[in-house]
Amino acid sequence: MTLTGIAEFIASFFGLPGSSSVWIVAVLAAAILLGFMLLTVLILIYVLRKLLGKIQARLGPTRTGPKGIFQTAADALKLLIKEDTIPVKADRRVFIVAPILVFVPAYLVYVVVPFGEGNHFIAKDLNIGLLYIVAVSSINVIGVVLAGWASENKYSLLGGMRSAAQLISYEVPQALAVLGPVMLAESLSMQDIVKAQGEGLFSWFIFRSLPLLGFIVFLVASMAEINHVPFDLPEGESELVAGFNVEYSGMRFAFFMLAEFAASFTICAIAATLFLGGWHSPIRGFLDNGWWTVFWFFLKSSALVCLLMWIRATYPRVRVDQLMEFGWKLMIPLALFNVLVVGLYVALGKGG
Amino acid sequence: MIAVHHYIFLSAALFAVGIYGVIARRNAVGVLMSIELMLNAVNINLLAFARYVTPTTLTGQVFAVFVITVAAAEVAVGLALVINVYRNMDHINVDDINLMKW
Amino acid sequence: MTSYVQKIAWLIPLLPFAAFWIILFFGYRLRKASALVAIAGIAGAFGLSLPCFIAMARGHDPVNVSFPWVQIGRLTVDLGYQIDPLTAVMLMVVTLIGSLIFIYSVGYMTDDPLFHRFFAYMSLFACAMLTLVMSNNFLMLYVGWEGVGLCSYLLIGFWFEKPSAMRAAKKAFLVTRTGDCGLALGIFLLFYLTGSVAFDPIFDAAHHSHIHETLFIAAAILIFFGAVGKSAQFPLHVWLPDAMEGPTPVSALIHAATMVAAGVYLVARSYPLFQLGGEHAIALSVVAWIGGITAFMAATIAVAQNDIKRVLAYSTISQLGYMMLGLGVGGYTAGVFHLMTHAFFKALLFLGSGSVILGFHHEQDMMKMGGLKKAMPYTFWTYFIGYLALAGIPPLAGFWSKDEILHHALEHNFPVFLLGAAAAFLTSFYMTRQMYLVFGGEQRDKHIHAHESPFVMTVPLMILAFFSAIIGIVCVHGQGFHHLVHFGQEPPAPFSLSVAGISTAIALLGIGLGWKLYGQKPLSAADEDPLLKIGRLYTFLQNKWYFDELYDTVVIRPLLRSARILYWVDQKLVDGTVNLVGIITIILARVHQLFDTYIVDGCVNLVGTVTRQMGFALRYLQTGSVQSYLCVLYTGVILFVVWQLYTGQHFSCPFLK
Amino acid sequence: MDWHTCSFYVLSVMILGSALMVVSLRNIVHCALFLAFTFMGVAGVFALLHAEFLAAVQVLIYVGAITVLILFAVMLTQKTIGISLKQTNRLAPLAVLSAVTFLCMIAVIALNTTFPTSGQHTVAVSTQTIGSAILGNGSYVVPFEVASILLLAAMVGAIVIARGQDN
Repeated sequence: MTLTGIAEFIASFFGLPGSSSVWIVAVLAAAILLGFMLLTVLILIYVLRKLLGKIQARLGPTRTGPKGIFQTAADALKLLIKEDTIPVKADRRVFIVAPILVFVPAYLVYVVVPFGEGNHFIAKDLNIGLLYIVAVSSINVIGVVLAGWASENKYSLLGGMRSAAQLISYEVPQALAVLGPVMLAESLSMQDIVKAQGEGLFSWFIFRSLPLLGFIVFLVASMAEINHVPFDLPEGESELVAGFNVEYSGMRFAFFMLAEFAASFTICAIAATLFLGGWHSPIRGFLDNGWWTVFWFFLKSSALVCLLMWIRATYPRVRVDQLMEFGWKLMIPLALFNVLVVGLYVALGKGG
Repeated sequence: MIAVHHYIFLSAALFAVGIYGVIARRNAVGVLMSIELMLNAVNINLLAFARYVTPTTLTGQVFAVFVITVAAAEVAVGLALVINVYRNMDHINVDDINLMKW
Repeated sequence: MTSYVQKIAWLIPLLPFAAFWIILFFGYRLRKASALVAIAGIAGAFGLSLPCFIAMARGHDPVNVSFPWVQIGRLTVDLGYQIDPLTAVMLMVVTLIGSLIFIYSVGYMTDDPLFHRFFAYMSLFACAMLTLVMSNNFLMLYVGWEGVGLCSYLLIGFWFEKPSAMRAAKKAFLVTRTGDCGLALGIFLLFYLTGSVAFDPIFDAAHHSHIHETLFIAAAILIFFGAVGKSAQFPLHVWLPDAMEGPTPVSALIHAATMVAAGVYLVARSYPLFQLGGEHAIALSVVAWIGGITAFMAATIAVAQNDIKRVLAYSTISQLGYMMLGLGVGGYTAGVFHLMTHAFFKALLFLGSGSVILGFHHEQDMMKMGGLKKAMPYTFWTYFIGYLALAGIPPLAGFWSKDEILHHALEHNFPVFLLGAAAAFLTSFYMTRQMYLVFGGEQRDKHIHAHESPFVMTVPLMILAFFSAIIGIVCVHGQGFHHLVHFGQEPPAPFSLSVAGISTAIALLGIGLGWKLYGQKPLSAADEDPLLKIGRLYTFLQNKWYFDELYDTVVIRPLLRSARILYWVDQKLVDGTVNLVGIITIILARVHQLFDTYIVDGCVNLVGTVTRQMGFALRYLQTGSVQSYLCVLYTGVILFVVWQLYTGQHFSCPFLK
Repeated sequence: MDWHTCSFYVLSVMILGSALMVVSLRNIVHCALFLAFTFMGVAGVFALLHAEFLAAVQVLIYVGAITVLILFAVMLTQKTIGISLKQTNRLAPLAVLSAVTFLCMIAVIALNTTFPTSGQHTVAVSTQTIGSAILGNGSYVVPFEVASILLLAAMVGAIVIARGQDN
């Protein structure tokens, strides 16, 4: 039972022409992804709270539902029914558009994430998949800047500017780190990259050519890209109250939250795909087909998500000048070095 | 069926809008934006011809890559100039930047 | 031994040279240690010279090493060095006495602020002198010759704050340069005649070419002119007494022992040229007469001097004349022998006088001294030995060499012998005078407290005294020196008891006269010099035969006067012509100016005015606004494209046509 | 109307509409926002032309970088924002005339020209092919390197100009 089958069934049920099944497939896929994304975020927030509670030696949410599992849902409900205020002096149109500009790219990235083997578990395996991810995720900078500007608030403007600088700076090492797997797999397609790591644990790109460096650079740069601790300066409470989204409330604030948590899952998924063999099992040929691949994928992604939460719980925030120096003077040279080594590895490997 | 002419009209229209913007806008940043529009129009043309006239060689796409490169450089320098002009004259009104007048 | 001499000998002049550069560069940091460097340089040269001398003394063949320097077509100029007995003797004299004087200088110069520079110059001098004596050709000899001249100039003017020292240096430089012109001309002539500058080919050619014999003799006389300048012979002797303005070690080394002897060495070295003409060799006669006249004249002047160093200076001139005399009358060996002995005892005397001057607080007037025998015993006794040696008392060094010269003169040229004998008499007289004035009696100027010099000065004195005492008898023993240094098949000089008796008698006579005048009743502070009794002759002698005044009238004043006349000619005649041309040019330029102002400038201004007015009219197009330019640009492009559409071949546009 | 045609018209409307907004709106920040939409539309057109790589690059560079830069510049020259100044100068009528003339001219020329279009529409365009076209046979290596030098020079120049009078 595939999406195409469902689409044809729906088309015939409503008496639509056969060619419209393409559109129905697209709509269905989008809906599924949206649902999946919301679900992920829901779970993530709950897990985050619990995990932070454990790490900080407290309990986390307990009251709402058994073990507090409805806490997130309650929060979401609260945000939805909360009054949606827009400051008087704000630029209304931009103020409304900005959260969408942040949310949409986060959502669009899911299109090329390979959740499992074959075409069933990926919305569209673009041949420029990785480039698509990099390109689309760069859009949200505009949203952040505009959100900060449109609020007519000094804190939010500062937060927006900082955020823009940070995102632009860390896009460079992120894109450079991605080049390693691309060169090794000789393809930009996500599925191709995963397939190139099918030979068991040691064929994963994290262990090929220059072990770990590319992975670490990618993960750190991506954390900066999603404003994750310790790079969460744009929304640093102690300095900027809450950064670019200080004036937002209700549903629009929820968009920012959604985008952030969705993105933190996305980067884990991409890191798992690029460096940890994606949906492949660690042992060659062992439980390496069908739904098992989905299991492996989620296992790896979740592990990385837990790693991020661990970091969130333990690291203090860096200073803004440290952030920039770290990006330009350490991350970019490291990423370039990684590109050089991988390039040499590939070239020499090919030449014999 | 969409032919190459459609793309040429699209491109020409975008370019015309750009011409209007470049000549008529008073804000220097606006002028820069208009120039970007014109460059995009050019790229559309290049890719359309690459697609319809020489589908196998991709020369148009290569040129488009170079155009994008030049555009990036141009916008960086252009904006730097705008900021410098702003610092020196407290405005970026192209009409009033006429120190080179007789 | 040959291999050693050949391989190592070229290092001899280079060691002092190295010392010179080291002191030059690091002098300020080395300070007193620069003396050690200089002494190491000269002593190293001595250490290298000694085996050369021993090799020659054992009858080894002379060493002659040449290498090509310049090759132009068939012309080859060789440079090189040679070690033969004459050179070996000179090497020993220069390096041994040089070493002793360097050591002495440490004590003498110790308070001088330019201590290191002094040793740098001395090292450079040693290098140049060694180059001079080791050269196997006239070219390198000339280089060394000018090198010692330069160092002499620098060292005479060492205390250049004193105007007298400055003038003396200038005078020495100019006068010796006069002689050097002769030497240079002689070398040019020889090069023209033989196409070579090396000694051996020139001497060979001189002996085998009878056609140019006169020219060769002329060359010899020209070369002798150089020697006259350097060795302060009559009539170019006037610079040497003034050269005493330099530090005393300089006087001892350069102006007594080595450099001034270079002229004698040059004549000895070029002896084959001088010998041309057989029995009645003109060149040799010139040498003999000049030497004789110099010996006598200088001795007479020395009698009437009161400055302790000037007496010695004239004595040196006199003794150099003696050497020339010896060479001129055919006593080649005798001349060179006297050169060597004289170097020792005259260096001793100069250093002794330096010791006296230092102990007497830089007072050089003998009339103020007296009775220094008690205050300076070491100096007195060594000085005494030097005095006897110079006076020619057997068996000290001076006796043997002087005796031989007189012997030769008696045999060959009686008038010259008479001059020599008179000079010998005067020598012993003025030395006796000096001894009594300085050391005898009571100190006449009581304000000065004389003291003995340090050991670093007296020990070299003793060593030199030792050599002065024995070197004559050692060399004469078994005719040793005559076997070593001789010219051709010259027979060993026969020792004639009669001649020896005569010369001893002359010396004793002089001493006796001196005792009579100065010794019998020592001069007290109030007394005047007994020599004043001879009246105007004394004045004549004290004024050095009025040579300086003579030169002033004959040479310097006419030169100045002619220069003034030429100046006038230049001012009035030459400048007048130039000014006339200038005035004519100015008039022409005025005419040109009118043309330029009204016609050329008029055209230029017209063009300028037209351009300017057009500019005023057109400048309103320049709005300064980018966008208006852009607008015009677009219009232009569109017009162009439309025009192309109508007329061009690139677009076919039937719709529009 | 197939999906290709449909998409083309939708994108065209989006591009031209946004572009008109860019040149006509008074608030320059809104202009920048519409500029971003224009760029995205152009990226869509690229995708229609089977230039996926360039579409992604278009988004990455124009939307992700150039628009952000322009926003930066706008905010650094903030005095001119928000005040509803007249945004066009006295050349505006002339500009309209130029633009229309240009459009007409191109239309005339394009309609009267027969382009040597190839019937072959099955193009295997992939990133690798573009890479080979630029670097592969050495055909565009030198321009590629020159472009990199240009970028470097522009970067240095921009920094120098922008910090200007600090030192």
